[in-house]
Amino acid sequence: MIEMMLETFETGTGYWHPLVWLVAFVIIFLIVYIIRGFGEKKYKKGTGQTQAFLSGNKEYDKQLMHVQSSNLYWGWTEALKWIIDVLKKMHTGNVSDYVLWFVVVLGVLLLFVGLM
Amino acid sequence: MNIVDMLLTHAPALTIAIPLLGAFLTPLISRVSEKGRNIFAIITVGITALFVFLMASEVLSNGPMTYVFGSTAATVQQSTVIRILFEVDALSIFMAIIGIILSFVAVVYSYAFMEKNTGLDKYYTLLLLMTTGMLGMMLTGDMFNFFVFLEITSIASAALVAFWTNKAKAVEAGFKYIVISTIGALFVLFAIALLYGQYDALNMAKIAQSLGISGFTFIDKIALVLLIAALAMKGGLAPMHMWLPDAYGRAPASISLLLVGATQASLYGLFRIVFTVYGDVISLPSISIGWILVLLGLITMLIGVIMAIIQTDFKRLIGYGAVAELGYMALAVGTGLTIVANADPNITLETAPFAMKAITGGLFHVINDALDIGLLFLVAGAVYYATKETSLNKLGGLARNMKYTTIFFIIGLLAVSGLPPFNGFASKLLIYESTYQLNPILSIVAILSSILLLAIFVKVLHSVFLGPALPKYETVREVPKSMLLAMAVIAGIIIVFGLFPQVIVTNLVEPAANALVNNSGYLQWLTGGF
Amino acid sequence: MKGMSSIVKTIANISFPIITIYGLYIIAHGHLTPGGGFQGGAIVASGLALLAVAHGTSWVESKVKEHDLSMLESLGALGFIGLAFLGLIMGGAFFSNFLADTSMLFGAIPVDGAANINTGGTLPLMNFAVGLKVIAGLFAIVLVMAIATNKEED
Amino acid sequence: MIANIPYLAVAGLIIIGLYTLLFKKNLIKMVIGITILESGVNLFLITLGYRMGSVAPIFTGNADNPVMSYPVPQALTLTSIVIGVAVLALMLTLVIHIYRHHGSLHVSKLGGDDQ
Repeated sequence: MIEMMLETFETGTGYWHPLVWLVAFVIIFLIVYIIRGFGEKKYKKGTGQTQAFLSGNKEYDKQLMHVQSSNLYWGWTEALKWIIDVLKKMHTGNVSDYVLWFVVVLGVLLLFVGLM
Repeated sequence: MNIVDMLLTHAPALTIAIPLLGAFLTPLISRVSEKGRNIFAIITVGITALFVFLMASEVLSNGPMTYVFGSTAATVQQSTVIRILFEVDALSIFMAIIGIILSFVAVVYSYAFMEKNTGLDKYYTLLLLMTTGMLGMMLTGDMFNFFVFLEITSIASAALVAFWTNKAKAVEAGFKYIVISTIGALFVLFAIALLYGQYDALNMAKIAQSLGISGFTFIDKIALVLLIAALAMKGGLAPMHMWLPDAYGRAPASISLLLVGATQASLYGLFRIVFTVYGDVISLPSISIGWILVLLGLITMLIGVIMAIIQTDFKRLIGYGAVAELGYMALAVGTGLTIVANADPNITLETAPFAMKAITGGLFHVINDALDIGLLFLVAGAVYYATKETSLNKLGGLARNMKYTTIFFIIGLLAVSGLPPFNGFASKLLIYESTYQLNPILSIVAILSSILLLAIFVKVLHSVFLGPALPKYETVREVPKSMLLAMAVIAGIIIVFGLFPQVIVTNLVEPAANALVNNSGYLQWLTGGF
Repeated sequence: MKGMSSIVKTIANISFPIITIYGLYIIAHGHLTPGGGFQGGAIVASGLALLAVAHGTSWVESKVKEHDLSMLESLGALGFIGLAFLGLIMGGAFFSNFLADTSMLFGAIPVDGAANINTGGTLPLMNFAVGLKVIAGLFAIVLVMAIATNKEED
Repeated sequence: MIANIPYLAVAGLIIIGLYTLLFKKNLIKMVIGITILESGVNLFLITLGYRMGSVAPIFTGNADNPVMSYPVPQALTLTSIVIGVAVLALMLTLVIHIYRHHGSLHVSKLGGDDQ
C-alpha cells in the first residue's frame, strides 16, 4: 500500500511528485528562515521605527485604511474596461435573455452539425 | 455471508430508495423531535454513502453492474428491452462518489448552519430529494429515467435556492433556475422522443447498439444537438451559464454545495450521451463534434474569470469561479472527444495518446473542482453565519477571530487556482499538457484563466480576512463545531488528493475514463445475452 | 375570500360527493381503464377546491389544517415506497409485483385476458397510495395559494 | 399530408411557447409559455405512439382484440404531465413571492446584479 502511495504522477509528457516538492519546500523554507535570522534585531517596538511610513502623512484610524475589495484591482478593471462593459451588458439577469441565449446556441449547433 | 451479497445485489436500487424513504419520513420524525430529524437526515445520507462505497468496490473490481426494477431479469423480447434498468459502471460510480460526499458534507454542515431558520422539515425533505435525484441521474441506464431524475433534481434545487423567501433575490434566482431547468429538460424529453420514435428503445445501451447498426441519420443529429445544448445549459457552459451565479449566489451555502454536484451530474449526462450512446457513430465528415465542447469550454473559462473580477458579492464571485472551472472540464473532455470522435481512421486513441490523458485530466478535475469550489462555498456560508454580511466591501479583518475558517479558505484558494501541493494542480497539469498537444492556444487560455482565478481569490482573501480589525466585527465568534467539521472533511480530502494524486488516478479516475471511452463494457450485458 | 351565495354552497355540497366517488373510481380502476393514482387524486382534489371556493377559505381553514394535509401526503408517499420495499423483500427485486398470480388480495390470474379489478397485483395498492398523496398534495397547494393571495387583500 | 398534421401542431406549439417566453414581459405569461411548450412536447410523444385506426390500449379481454396504439409513449406523456403540474405549482408560488417583494410582475424586476 505504501509504495502505491509514493508513485510519481505521470502525465504522458511529464512527471509530478508532491512529496518531493514538499521536501524541497521545507528545505528552502529552513534556508530562508536562517537568512531571516541575520536580520537587524535591535529595533524598539512601539516607537516611530515600527510605525507605518505613509511618506509622512498621518495614519487615519483603522477602518478608513482598509483597501476595499472593489477598488483593489481598479487598474486591471480599467484596462479590461472594453470587454467588461460588453460582458456587463450581456449579463442582464433577465430570464427571457437566458432563454434567448439557449435558442441562439441551439440554432448555431443545428447549423454546425447540419452543415458539417 | 450472504447478507453483504444480498445488499450488494440490491445496492443500486437501495442507493436511490433510502434517501427517498428518508425524504418521506422527515416530516413524521420532526413531529417527534427537531434535533432527531437533523440526526435522522445525517444517518440516512450516511447509510446511502455506505451503499455507494460498497458498489464502488464491486464495480471497480469486476465490471459494470446492472439492476432491473420490478423483476430479476430484464425481458428482451424481439430486441426491445422491457423494464427500467440501472447500469452502474466505473464512470457512474465515480460521479456517485462525488455526489454522496457533497451531500453528506451538506447535511452535516446544515445541522448548525440552518439552525435558526423555520420550515426545516421542508428543507431536509428537499435536500434528501435532491440527493435522490442527483444519484439517480448518475446511476440510471434508461434515458427517460434520466429525464425524470433530472426534473426531480431541478424542482428540489429550485425550491431550495428560493428557501429564504424573505430575500427577494433568492426567490428571483429560484424562479430563473426553474424556468431554465424546465426548458432544458423539455428539450431533453424531445430528443428522447426522437430516439424512441426511431429505435423503439429507451435503454441507453439498446439505443447505442441500434445506433451503431443503423448509422448517424439526420434525426439522430437533431437529437444529439438538442441533448448537447440542453445538458450544456444545465451544466452551466458557455453563454447559457448566467443562471448559475444567480442560483449559487443566493442559495444557502450547503445548497450551493449540492448544486455543484447537480450541475456536474448534468455534465456527466452530456459525457455519457456523447461518448457511450453516440460512441461509435459520432464522426462528422470534416470536423469532430469535440470542437463544440472545446469551444464552449474556452468561452466559459474566459467569461467566468473576467466576470468574477468585478463582483462584490462573496458567493456570487465564487459562482463565477465555478463557471470558469466548468470550462476546464468541458475543454479537457472536448479535447479527448476530438480524437475519439473523428472521421479519418489514422487519428485514433493509440496514435494520439494525449486524448486519454485529457479525458483522465477532465474527470479528475470534476472531483477536484467539486471539492475546492464546495469548500469555498462552505467558507462563504461560515462568513455569512458569523457576520450576516455577504458584500466584500463591508467585510474586513475576520482572520483575527475566525482562525480555522481562514485556514480552510487559504486551502480552498490554493487548490482552486491550481497551486502545487493541492489537488487542483494535479488535474490542471494533466489538462495543460494534453490540450497543449491538440492546440497550444487552448492550454495558454487555460493557464491564463487559472492565474486570473488566483488573483481574484487573493483579492477576496485580502478584503475579507486580512486588513485591520473593523469595530463592527469585534464580537464575531468562530462558527460552531459541526460547520468546522464539514469544512475539515473536505479540506482533508483535498490535501490527500493533492499529496497522492497517482493513487486516486490509477484506481478511480482511469477506470472511469476507460469506461467512458470504449462503450463495449457498457453494452456487454446486452450483447452477452441476458 | 369569503364564501359565495347560499345557492352555490348547496350545489357545491350536492356535487362534492359525486365528484369524490368518480375520482375514487378512477383511482381504483387505474390498472384497467385510463387513469390511476394521479388522475383520480386530481379529480378529488378539484372537488375539494370546489368546496374551498364555494364556502370561502376562512371556513376551510377552520376545518382543515395545512399540517394534517402534509401528514396525509407523507403517509401516501410512505405507502408507495413501502410497497416498493416489500417488493424487494418478497419479490426479489425493488418494485417487483409480489402480489401478482398469488391467491392473495389482488392476485387473481386473469382468465383468457379478462382482467378485472382483482388481477392487478400491487398496482391497485400503489394507485391508492399515490391517490392519497395527490389528493392531500394538490389540495394543500390550492389551500396555501388561496390563503397566500387573500392575505394580500385584507 | 393528413398524417403529419400532428407534427405541424407540435412545431406550432413549440414555436408559440418559445415566442411567449422570449418576448412576453409578464411573469405569468412566461409560465403559460412554458406550459404551452410542455404540451407541444407531450403532443409529440403521443403522436409517436399512434397507429392508423387504433383504439386506446386497454386490455379488456374481449375476443376481437383490435389494433391498439402503443402504451409506452402514453405512459411517458403521463409522467411528463405530472412533472409539468409540479413545476407549474412551484413556478406560480415563486411568482406570488416575487409579486409580494416587488409589487409588479415585470421581467425587468428580476434584477441585473452585474449592472
